[in-house]
Amino acid sequence: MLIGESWLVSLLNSPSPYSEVLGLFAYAVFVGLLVIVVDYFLGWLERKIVAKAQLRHGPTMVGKFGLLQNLADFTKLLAKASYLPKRADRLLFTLALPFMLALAIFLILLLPLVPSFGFGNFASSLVLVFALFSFTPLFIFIAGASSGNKFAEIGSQRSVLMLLSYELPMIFVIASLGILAKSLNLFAIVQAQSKMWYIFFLPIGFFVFFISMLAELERSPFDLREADSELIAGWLTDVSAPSYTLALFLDYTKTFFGSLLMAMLFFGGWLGPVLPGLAWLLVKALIIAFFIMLVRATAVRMRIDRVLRLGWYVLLPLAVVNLIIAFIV
Amino acid sequence: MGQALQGDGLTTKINVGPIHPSTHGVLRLVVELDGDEIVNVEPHIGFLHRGVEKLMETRNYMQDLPYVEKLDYVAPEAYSEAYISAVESALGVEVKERAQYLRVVLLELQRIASHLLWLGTFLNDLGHFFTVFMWAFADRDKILRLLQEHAGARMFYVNMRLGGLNRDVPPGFEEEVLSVLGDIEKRIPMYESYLEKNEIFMERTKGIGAISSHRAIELGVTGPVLRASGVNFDIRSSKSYYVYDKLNFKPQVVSSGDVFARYKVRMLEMKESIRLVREAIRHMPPGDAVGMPIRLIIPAPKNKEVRVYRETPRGELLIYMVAGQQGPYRVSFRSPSFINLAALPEIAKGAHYADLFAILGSLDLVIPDVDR
Amino acid sequence: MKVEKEALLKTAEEMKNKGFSYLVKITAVDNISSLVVLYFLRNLNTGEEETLEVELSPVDASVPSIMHIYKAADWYERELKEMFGIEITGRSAPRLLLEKWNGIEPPLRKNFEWGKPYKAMD
Amino acid sequence: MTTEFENAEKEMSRLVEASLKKYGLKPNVLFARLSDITKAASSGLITWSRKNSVWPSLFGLACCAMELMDFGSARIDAERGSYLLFRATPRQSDVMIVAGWVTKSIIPEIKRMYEQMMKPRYVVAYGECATSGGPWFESYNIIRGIDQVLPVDVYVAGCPPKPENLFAALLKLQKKIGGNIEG
Repeated sequence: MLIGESWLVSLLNSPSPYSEVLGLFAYAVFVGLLVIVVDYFLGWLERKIVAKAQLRHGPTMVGKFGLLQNLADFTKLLAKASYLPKRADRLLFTLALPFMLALAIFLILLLPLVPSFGFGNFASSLVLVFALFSFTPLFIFIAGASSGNKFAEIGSQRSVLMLLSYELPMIFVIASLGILAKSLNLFAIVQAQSKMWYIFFLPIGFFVFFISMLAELERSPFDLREADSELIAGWLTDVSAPSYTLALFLDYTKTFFGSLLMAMLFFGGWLGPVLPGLAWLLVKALIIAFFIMLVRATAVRMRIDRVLRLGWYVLLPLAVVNLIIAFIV
Repeated sequence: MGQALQGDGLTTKINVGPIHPSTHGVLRLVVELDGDEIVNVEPHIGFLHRGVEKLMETRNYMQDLPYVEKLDYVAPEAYSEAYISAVESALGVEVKERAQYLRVVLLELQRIASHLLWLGTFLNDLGHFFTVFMWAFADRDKILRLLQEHAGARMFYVNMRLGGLNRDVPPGFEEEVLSVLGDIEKRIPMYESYLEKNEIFMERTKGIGAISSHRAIELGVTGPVLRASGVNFDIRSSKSYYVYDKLNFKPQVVSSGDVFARYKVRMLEMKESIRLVREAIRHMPPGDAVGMPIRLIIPAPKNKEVRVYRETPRGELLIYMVAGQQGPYRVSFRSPSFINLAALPEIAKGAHYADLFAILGSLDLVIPDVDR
Repeated sequence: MKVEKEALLKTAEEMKNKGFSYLVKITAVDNISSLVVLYFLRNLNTGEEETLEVELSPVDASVPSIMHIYKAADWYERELKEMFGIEITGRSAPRLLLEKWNGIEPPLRKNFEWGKPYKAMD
Repeated sequence: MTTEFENAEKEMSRLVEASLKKYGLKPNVLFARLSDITKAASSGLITWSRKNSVWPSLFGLACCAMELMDFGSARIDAERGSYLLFRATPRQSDVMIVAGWVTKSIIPEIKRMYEQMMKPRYVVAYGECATSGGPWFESYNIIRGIDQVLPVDVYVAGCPPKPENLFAALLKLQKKIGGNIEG
C-alpha cells in the first residue's frame, strides 16, 4: 500500500490549488521517513553481517534480535554531554556534520524513487547529483581541519587526496551511461533500461563504479579518513557524542544513497515484473548494500599512496575502455 | 601544526600516545613525519615498569614463579619453564624423562597460541576490521582450554616444579591435543591462502620495513624477526635443551627480511610446532612427571651463577641468576621485545606513516616485557 | 672472562673481529663490595657464548660505552644507567629511557631504600 | 553517577526560578508543564538507552588486556550484549575498563583520558592489579589500585579474571546505570 505510488499520484492531481505544494511536501516527508527507517535497518544489518562473518552473532540482548540495539545506541549518544575542543574553530566544527547529513538526504530526494514523480526530473539531473555528491569529502575536510586535532587533520587531508583520485573514473562512467541512454536525465536512464539492464552492456563500468563508490563512501578497503588503527578515528576523533550520532546516520545514509544509485544506473531502478516499483528498487539497493558491508568485513585497509595509484593507473584506463564500449554499443 | 612542505625539513611531530589501538600495551611513539614519510621514531617506554627484578630479590624461589609468568603474559609457560630450569640448574636437580616431553608439549602449545594472538592483532593493525582477529582468537581459545585442563587456569599456570610438573596430564589429554591440533592444522592453510591471495595484504606487507641479515645481527634483534632476515639461529637447535634434538627440530628461516617474511616465519613456526607436539606425544615415555615443590628449607645452591637460554615465541630469553640461600640474589632477564623495540627506529626510517603500524605489529612486542 | 675497565674497548673490538658479532645482553650485579658489569656476547655461526666481566667500585661507577662497536648496546647502556646509576662515558647524553624516571635513585642497587612512601604523582 | 544528574537538574531549576524572580516574571505555565512531560518521558527512555548501550573505551594496560580481547572475541561475543567493539576515541565511549597495573608515570595519561570521556562515564577496575595493585603492591612504581586516581564503579576480582566475569560485571554496571543499585 505505502510502497505503491498510486496514493501519491492521486494526491497530486487533486483539484485543490495547493495540491502541487502538498504533493511535494508529502513526497519529501515520505523520503525522509524512508531514509530514517532504512538507515536504522542498515545499521542493524551491518552489525549482524560483520558479526556473522566473524563466527559470532551480533547484538541479540537488546530487543527481539538486537533490533532495539541501535535505538539504544542513538538515544544514549544523544543524551551524552557535548564538548567543543578549545582549539577547534567553533562555527565550522558544529556546522560541518549537520550540513553533510542534510546534503546526503537531499541527494536521495533527487533520485527517481518513484517512476511518475520526483524532484530530479529535468535534463541533466545525473550531473547535478554527482556535483553535489562530490561535496561530502570537502565537508569532511572542513570538519577534520577545524577540529584542531592532529589526527583529524591527517584524516581530512587524506579525504581530499582520495576525492581527486576517484571523481574522475566516476565521471567517465557516468558519461558512458549518458551515451548509452542518450540523455543525462536519471528518469530517462532508468526508463531506457526496460529492455536490458545496463550491467550487461557495461560490466567494466559497474566494476569501476563500485570501487570508486566504495572510496567515496569511505567504506572498508579505503576507510582512510576514519582509519581506526592509525588515526584513532580520523576526522571523527574530536567529535563528541551527540554529533557522532549524526556521523553514524551520515555513514548509513551515504551507503543507502550509493546502493540506490548503483541499483538505478546499472540494474534498472523500478523496473520489475510483479512488485510495485519502489519495492524492486529497495530490494536491489539492499543487495548492493549487503555486498558493500561484506567487503567491509573482509578487506584490509590500503595505504594512501596505493589508493591513489589504484585510482589513477587502474580505474582511469578501465573507465576509458568502458567509454569506448559505450560508443560501440 | 608546522605541516611539512615536501623535503623542506619542516616536520610534524605526532604523538602516537600511550593509549592507542595498535600499540599492544602502553607505549608512546613520538613520530617525526615529513609529509607522509617517517623521519624518526622515538619510543618512550616505562609506563608499565614495575621493578620485577627488584621484587624478585626480596622473595624466595617459589614466590617468584607468579612474577616470572607475568613478565610476558602472552607466553607465560615459556617464562615460568625457563625460570624453573634456572632454579633446577642452581640446585642441581635433574628433570625427569617424561616431564621433559610434557614440558616440550606445553611450550609448543603456548607458542601456537601466542602466534595466533599475534596474527589476530597484526591484521587489526593493518586495518582488517576484526575478522581474522576473531578467527585466530577462536582457535587460540581451543588451546587455552587445553592448557586449562592441565593447569586449571586460562593464562597463568603455576604448574612447573623442580624436576617436573605439579601434576601429570589428565587421562585422554593426548587424544584431545591431537584433535585440537588437527583442526588448527586445517585452519593455517586457510589463513595463508586467505591472506596471500589478498592482493591488498601483499601490498601492505611486501618490501616494507626490510632489514638485511647483517643489519639484523648488528641491531641485535631476535626470534622470528632475526630468522625472517635470513639468519639461521634458534636456541632450540643451537642449545637443543630438553628433547628438541630427538624430535629433530629444524629452525624456520625466510630470507627477505620484510614484514611479509616475519609473517611467513611465524606461520611456518606454527606448523613446525604442531609437528613437534605430535612427535613428542608419540615418543612420550610412561612414568611419573611430578616434580618436587620448592620447600622453604632447600639445600645450599651448588653453583652460584646460572645462565639459562630459552626460545620464547617472541625471541631468545636469557635468565642470568645469582642464586641466594632462600631466594635469588639477583635475577636479570634478557627480554626479546626490549631489543626488538630498540631496533624499531632503524627499521621504520623512511617508511610511510601507515606502514609504521604494520612494522610495529610485525615485531610482535609485549610492552610489559620491555619495561619489566 | 675477566676484563679491566680500560681494556674493555680493545677486547670488545677483538671479540667482534673473532666473530662474536651478536650482543645478547649487558647487565650488572651489585655485590655490596663491588659492582660487576657483564657483557654477554655470542658467535652466531658456531653458537658459542662469551661473557666479559668488568669489576667496578660501587662509589661512582662509570663504564666506557661500546655503542660504536655493537649498535644493540644503546638501550642496554641507558637501562644500566637508570637501574644501577653507572655512568656511561663516551657517548651522547641519552634521553631518559624510562618515562618520568627522573629524581628516583637507582633501584637495583642493594642499598635501595625499600618501600619508601611514594606519593601518587599528580 | 545518576545522583550527579539529580542535583544538576535541581541546580538548573533553582537558577531558573532565581532569574525569573529577579525579573518579576511568572514562570510560563504551558512551557513549564511541557518540559515536565518531555523530561518524564525522556528520562525513562534515556536511562533505558544508557543501560542498554555501554561502549567500553580501549584501555588495556597489561595481562588483563588479553582477557579483554577474549571478552571481545567470538566465544564471549561482547557485541551480543550491547557492548560495541572498542571505540578508539575516549570521546564516544562510556566505560573505561582499566585492565592492568597502574604505574606512577601513567597517571597523567589516565586523568587526561578520563576527562576526555563524556559526562555519564563509568570506570570498571578489571583484575587484581587495577583494584589493589595485585602481586606488585610492594613495588616502588605502582599505585595500589585505580581508585586512588579515579572514581570506580565496579571492581572485578581475579588475576586475570575470566571474560565471563567481565560480562557479569558489565551487567551489574548496567543495573547500576538503570538506577536500581545505588552508590
